[in-house]
Amino acid sequence: MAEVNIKEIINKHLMKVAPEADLEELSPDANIREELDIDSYDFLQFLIAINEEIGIEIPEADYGKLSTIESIVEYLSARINV
Amino acid sequence: MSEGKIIQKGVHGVDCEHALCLLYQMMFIRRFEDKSAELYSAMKIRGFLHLYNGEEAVAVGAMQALTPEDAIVATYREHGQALARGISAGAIMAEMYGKQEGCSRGRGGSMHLFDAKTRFYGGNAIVGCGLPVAVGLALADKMQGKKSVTCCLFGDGAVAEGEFHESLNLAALWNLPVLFFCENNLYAMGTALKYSQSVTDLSKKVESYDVASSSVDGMDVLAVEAAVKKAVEFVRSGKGPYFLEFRTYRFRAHSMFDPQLYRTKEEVEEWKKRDPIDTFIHRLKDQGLINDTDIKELEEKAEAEINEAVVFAEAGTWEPVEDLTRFVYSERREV
Amino acid sequence: MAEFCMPSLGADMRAATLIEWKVKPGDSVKRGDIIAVIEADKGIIEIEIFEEGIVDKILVPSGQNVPVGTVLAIIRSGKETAVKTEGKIVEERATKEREVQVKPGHEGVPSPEITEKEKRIKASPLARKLAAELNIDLSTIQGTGTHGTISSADVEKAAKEKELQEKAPVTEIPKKPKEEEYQTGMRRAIAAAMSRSNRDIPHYYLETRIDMTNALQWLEAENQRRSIKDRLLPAVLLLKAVACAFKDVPELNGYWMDDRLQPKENIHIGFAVSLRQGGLVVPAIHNVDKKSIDELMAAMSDLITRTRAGRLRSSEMTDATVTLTSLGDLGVETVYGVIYPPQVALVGFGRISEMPWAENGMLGIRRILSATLAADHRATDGNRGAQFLGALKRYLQEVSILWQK
Amino acid sequence: MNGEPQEVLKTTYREAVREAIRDAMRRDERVFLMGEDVGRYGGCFAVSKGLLEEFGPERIRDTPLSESTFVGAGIGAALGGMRPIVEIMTVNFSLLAADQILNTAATYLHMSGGLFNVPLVIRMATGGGKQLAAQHSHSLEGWFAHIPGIKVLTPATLEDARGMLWTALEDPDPVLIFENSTLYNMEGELPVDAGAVDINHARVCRQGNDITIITYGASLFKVLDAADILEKNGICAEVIDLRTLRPLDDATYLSSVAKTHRALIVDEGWRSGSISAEISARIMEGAFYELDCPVERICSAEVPMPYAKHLEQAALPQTETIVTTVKRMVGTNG
Repeated sequence: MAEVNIKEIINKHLMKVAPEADLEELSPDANIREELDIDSYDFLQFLIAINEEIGIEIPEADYGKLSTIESIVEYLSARINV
Repeated sequence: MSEGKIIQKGVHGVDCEHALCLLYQMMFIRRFEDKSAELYSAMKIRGFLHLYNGEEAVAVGAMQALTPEDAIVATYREHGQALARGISAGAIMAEMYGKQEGCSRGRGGSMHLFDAKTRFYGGNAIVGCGLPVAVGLALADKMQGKKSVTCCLFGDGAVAEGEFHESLNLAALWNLPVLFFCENNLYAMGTALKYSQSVTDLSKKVESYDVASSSVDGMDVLAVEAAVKKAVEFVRSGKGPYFLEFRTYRFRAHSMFDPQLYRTKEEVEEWKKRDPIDTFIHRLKDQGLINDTDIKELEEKAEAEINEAVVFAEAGTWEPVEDLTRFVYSERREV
Repeated sequence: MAEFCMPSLGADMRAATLIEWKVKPGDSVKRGDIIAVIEADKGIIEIEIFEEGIVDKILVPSGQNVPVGTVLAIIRSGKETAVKTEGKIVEERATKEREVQVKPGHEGVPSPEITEKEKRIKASPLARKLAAELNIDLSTIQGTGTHGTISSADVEKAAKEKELQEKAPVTEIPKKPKEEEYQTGMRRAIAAAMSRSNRDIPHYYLETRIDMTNALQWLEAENQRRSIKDRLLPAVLLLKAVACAFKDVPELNGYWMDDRLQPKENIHIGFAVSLRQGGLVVPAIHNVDKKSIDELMAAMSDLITRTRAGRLRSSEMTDATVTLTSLGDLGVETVYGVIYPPQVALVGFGRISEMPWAENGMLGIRRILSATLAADHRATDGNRGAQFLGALKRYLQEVSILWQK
Repeated sequence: MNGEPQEVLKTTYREAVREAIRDAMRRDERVFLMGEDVGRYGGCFAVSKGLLEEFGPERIRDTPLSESTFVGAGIGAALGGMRPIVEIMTVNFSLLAADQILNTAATYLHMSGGLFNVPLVIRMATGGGKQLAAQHSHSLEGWFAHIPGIKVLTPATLEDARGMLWTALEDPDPVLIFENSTLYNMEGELPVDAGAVDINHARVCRQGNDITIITYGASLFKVLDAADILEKNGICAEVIDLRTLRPLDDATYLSSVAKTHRALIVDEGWRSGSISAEISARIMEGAFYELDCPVERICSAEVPMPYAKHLEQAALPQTETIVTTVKRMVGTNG
């Protein structure tokens, strides 16, 4: 799966938890939970949605690696392409 | 009504010209009323129509002594008085036709003839209601220092009304120049005086208000004229109101729709022997003042004049319906 | 017959707009069923029925704003239905017979049109004129005037709502008639409750720090075993611990009403959920002490989802016996809460952060949580409050006990 | 005025009417006053006290108890060029003169096809509230307002008590002035130079947006009191003093109803066939689609006026009833 597609999926699910967010304006290295005001519950929902879409289980221990869009894309690309 | 034909035959103190004038006016009224009855039957005239046949001497005699400044308040049986006062036959006929050329623009009809020029204040169809108005007219004249008098005509029926008593009292109390002329034709519609009054001698009622009064034969135009002249002089001299009873009789029914169950044909025939026109003609003939040709001439003249009045009425126009609500309030604001 | 009325979901609620009916005449309903959705100042709320029976008549159509107490629908009980129907039949038969007697051969079929006739819309002349001008169907409006007469104001309101509905994109959740108004309404509601709290309640505050290291380790271990969908959030642990602690100190779970403390048996924890558009809703999770950790997680997920979708139940809006607010996600260290009247306590949680922590003479890095209690001094004293925080600490350090509960 | 504040006089309604008569008598020699006890007695309600001494018995005329005739005489005098003011002691007595008012005064201009107008002014006391019982307390101005050909004025304020008479005297047609007897003692201030007022328009006495209360005569003050109370309850009532019941100034109350969308009529007359019924009907005809609730009326109870005070008060429109009715009417809009 291309990065572009992964990014689209991420954006789609981010929009679900933060519908008013302007993702175009969001810097790829910004902390999404801080910038988009996503609490632990919403973050969990986001991850569940990603999981359902692309079938990747993200262990809790990896949550720390998923703070920016850039890092999420990187993390998911790596997991998919394993 | 034009002046009578001038016949220079003065005898027995009756001025010939004047006598013919009186006769012509009475004949004219009689002919006018007969024509009205005819037109009523032809549905040219509607509403209530009260005819004056038999009582012509009262109207004609009474008007002789009045000046143009005096005021008249009459009843719903007022064609004769209106004609005798000088309102044109055409205006009266047109009024009865309901035409706007009528003396009241067709708003009044037979019962409500009005004329400002001759101070003719109706045409009042509520029995007795003209008396207070006459009192007020006289009051106004008096307060304004005028020499005019107000002549109020009413029938014997009005005597039963409270306003009759109130008005006599007030006119006497305030010493007002009112002529109370009661045309006693013996019936208030169909009720004879004796069935409605405990005291049928009207002068007694008037006496109690300290109003000067007299009675006169209403079938005799000269007697009427003389009595009225006396009464007017009395009132005009500031002595207060005067009550004059005219004993008269109505030959026709009360109005057009009246089978006259309340009186006999014999009684009517008996009174007709005293027909004010016939008796006056006899007198004039006896005195050689008039002959049949003269009478025929007068009759034809009256006939022609009345026909002209009918033509005038026929030619009259209907007031536009858009004007319906006019004359409820004055259109001129200045008073 | 029972009347189903616009419920009062709070002392400060005066009216609400009926958004949607979940039932139609003839439907059977039972106690607890959600039969309508309303919108009050506080938000969209699903309202439930407390009787069993059949919906006989719906009196207030959707879109209508009506005062609390307005009869929204008539519910007849199953029993009544039978009796009523029977009576009706008897009556109809009698009528029929009479008619037959009077007019032999007349087919006197009882007509339902009579009720149709009764439904003639009562609207003021001005309302009719306005409705025609604004193209509003009067039959969709429930009048607020005498005998339900529709006034011009009712029509204007309906027109405004219609306009908003037409403006709103189809995909959007039909919960927000106008964000601004909604916000204003909510702010008003919060303002009223909080002002009252600050005015009437003498708060006292207690704070403690709790070492969450063990609890979180337990949780991480647990989550590792679970698929992502079944993972637990630390918040459930906190919820469960709070409930257990209240069970130990019941004086903090209840209402201050009529000048006295009225402890509540059930522990319904109002769980503060902030909304993305701003504001705060505190729906209740029922009987927290009786739910397992998994049940609690499910309940919490459901509640948060519904809160954010604006679909809360009426009982969830009103039942909370105590409130929990957690602002740790936002980095807050300590929460000093304002009690939601008539409750008598609020538990606040800050962020769980790694700290140097000395215990038994040993200094270590531990994950520490700041927990506070704001309590109504009229209802309890600091002593009770301290007992509560003590119990809370104990439960959070012994998660295994919590797990069993 | 030189921009200086108007000089005012303390006065009563009674004195204002008297001053109006005095003023008219001085201005126009044709004006005279006649009626029962207007001269030597000074007027049943003391309105004409002192006028006999000032103007003499020719112009201040005591009449016999002959209502029909002295009213008829007033008509005749008006026809004859005078400007009579006829006083009828109370409205119930006016029925003795109803023939003259309806059959003569109101009809002459019309029957004569415009020849004879009747510039007559008739004044009379009207209304209840003084325990005068069933033959002296009624409010029949609404009845008279039924009659085309006359004008019906109901002065409620000192300005109108002072100013309507002269305007009425200048009118070429019969004008009836109904003075509510409970107002005679009402005190207040009038500009020293107070004079004639317009009689063709109703007056908006108080602006408001929530309801239009239409009234006249003594009820005006009850309505104004009610409006004060209502204001404290957040209801802003527009109050209209009709001033003239015939011809009615439709435009004023209809435009008010178009603004407030509600109308209440307070009328001391009996409800059935009353002026309030007429106004209500005209609102239906002229402002139906402006109405947001039914037009309502507060009238006198349909009983001959009882003597006992509590019963009489119960029979008359009262402030509290007005307040409750308005609250209910405005409440209908939630």
